[in-house]
Amino acid sequence: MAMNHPQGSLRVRVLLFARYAEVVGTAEHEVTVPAPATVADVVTALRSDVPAARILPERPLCARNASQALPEDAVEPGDEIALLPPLSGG
Amino acid sequence: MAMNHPQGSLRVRVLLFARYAEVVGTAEHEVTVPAPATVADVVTALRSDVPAARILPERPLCARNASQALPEDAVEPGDEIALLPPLSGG
Amino acid sequence: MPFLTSDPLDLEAMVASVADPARGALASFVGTVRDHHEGRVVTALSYSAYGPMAERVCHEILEEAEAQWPVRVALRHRLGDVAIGEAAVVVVAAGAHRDEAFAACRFVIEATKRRVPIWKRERYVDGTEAWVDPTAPGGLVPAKHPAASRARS
Amino acid sequence: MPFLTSDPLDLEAMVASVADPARGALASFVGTVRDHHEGRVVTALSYSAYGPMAERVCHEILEEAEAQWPVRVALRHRLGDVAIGEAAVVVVAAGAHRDEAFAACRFVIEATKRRVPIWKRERYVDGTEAWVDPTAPGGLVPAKHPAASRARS
Repeated sequence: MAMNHPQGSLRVRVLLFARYAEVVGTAEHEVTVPAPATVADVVTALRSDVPAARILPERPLCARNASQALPEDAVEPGDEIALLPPLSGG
Repeated sequence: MAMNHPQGSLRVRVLLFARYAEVVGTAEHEVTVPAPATVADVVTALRSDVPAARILPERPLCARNASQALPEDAVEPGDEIALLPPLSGG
Repeated sequence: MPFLTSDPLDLEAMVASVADPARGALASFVGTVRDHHEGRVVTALSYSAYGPMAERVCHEILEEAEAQWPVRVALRHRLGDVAIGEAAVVVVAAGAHRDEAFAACRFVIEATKRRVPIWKRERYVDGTEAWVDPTAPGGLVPAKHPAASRARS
Repeated sequence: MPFLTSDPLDLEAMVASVADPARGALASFVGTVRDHHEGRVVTALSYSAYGPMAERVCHEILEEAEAQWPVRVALRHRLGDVAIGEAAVVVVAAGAHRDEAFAACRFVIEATKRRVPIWKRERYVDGTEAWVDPTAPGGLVPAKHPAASRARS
């Protein structure tokens, strides 16, 4: 999967929801980060790739492949990292 | 109201419900008790008037005119005294 | 509208009767007729009541709930024969917040069971019947057979 | 059946889905859309979600409830536009006894609000909109106007 990427880096899909999608102006963005990488590295990469993303919190609530994740959790190539605004269902 | 009764006595209607009506064989009975009388006196009068009523507890849950009553509560002529088996609604 | 009724209970209609755009939290309780009790197979069930007192006590319970919490509450209880699986009692409490809706709903069902003069008579698969009596050993007191009971009165 | 749906929620159908002659106690919670929030008049409301995660978390919450209490629980939450007064979320817990039905129902609604990735956007009578955000001062963060938002994407 990582063959079409530079050696030692990995590509992940970032999903944005609700207010985060609104302020960044997109619901989805792909980022490339040096391997090994954590969820926090993906957030940092998004913030440097997309100027509008700098308005997001530095440590938003995140999910990795649809499960809640901590900033220090490792990411794998092809992962889906979601940035979740404070929940308000119900 | 007490004019058709002996001086110094009063007549009240006793209501029986559920198992009490079943074991006594009637849902309603009139008793005459010497005045002044209490709810407990009415129960005692019922038990002596109606042999089948002796199977009832000596101090059943009672209501006077559709409000819960204590054994020592006074009764007035024309009152409706209800004997209530342990409640099992819901 | 009386609290006691021989008609099937309508949860949606009761929800609608207390719902309101200012009260976004509705807590409900539905008590249905179970097919087992104390290890016996129940085939039929009927409720009787001291009607005027039961109506008054239900009204008091709702007044107490609505005085204690900022809620509106609906309460209805079946009378007469109720089929297995049907609702025997329904409580719906509507408030602006979950805490008060749940607290009021729970209060009303507990108070209804404890204070409203209603009696339950069960019939079992073997044809016998019993009065439900929480104070009796096993929670039941055998009833006379309905035919025998009718013959006496 | 998905937990998230764009269709109106059907309380009676959810009650029927967990009711059972052995489970006589059904506790329900219905959360409806209120017409006021933080002192503002709400005219419309819409929910969005991270669908796959929301479905998974709802499933986990029900498994936790059914492991903790002897109950069966139904849960559904609306997505998209929901009119004032309509149900946004419904929980029904069925057990043999009131305690477990109420406890499970309460657990599931609290866990749903805390853990399921769903977001609420409100529109007010003055035409402005806001994201509901329990962590923000006043519980709201102003949203861009929907037209402006559409123009950007």
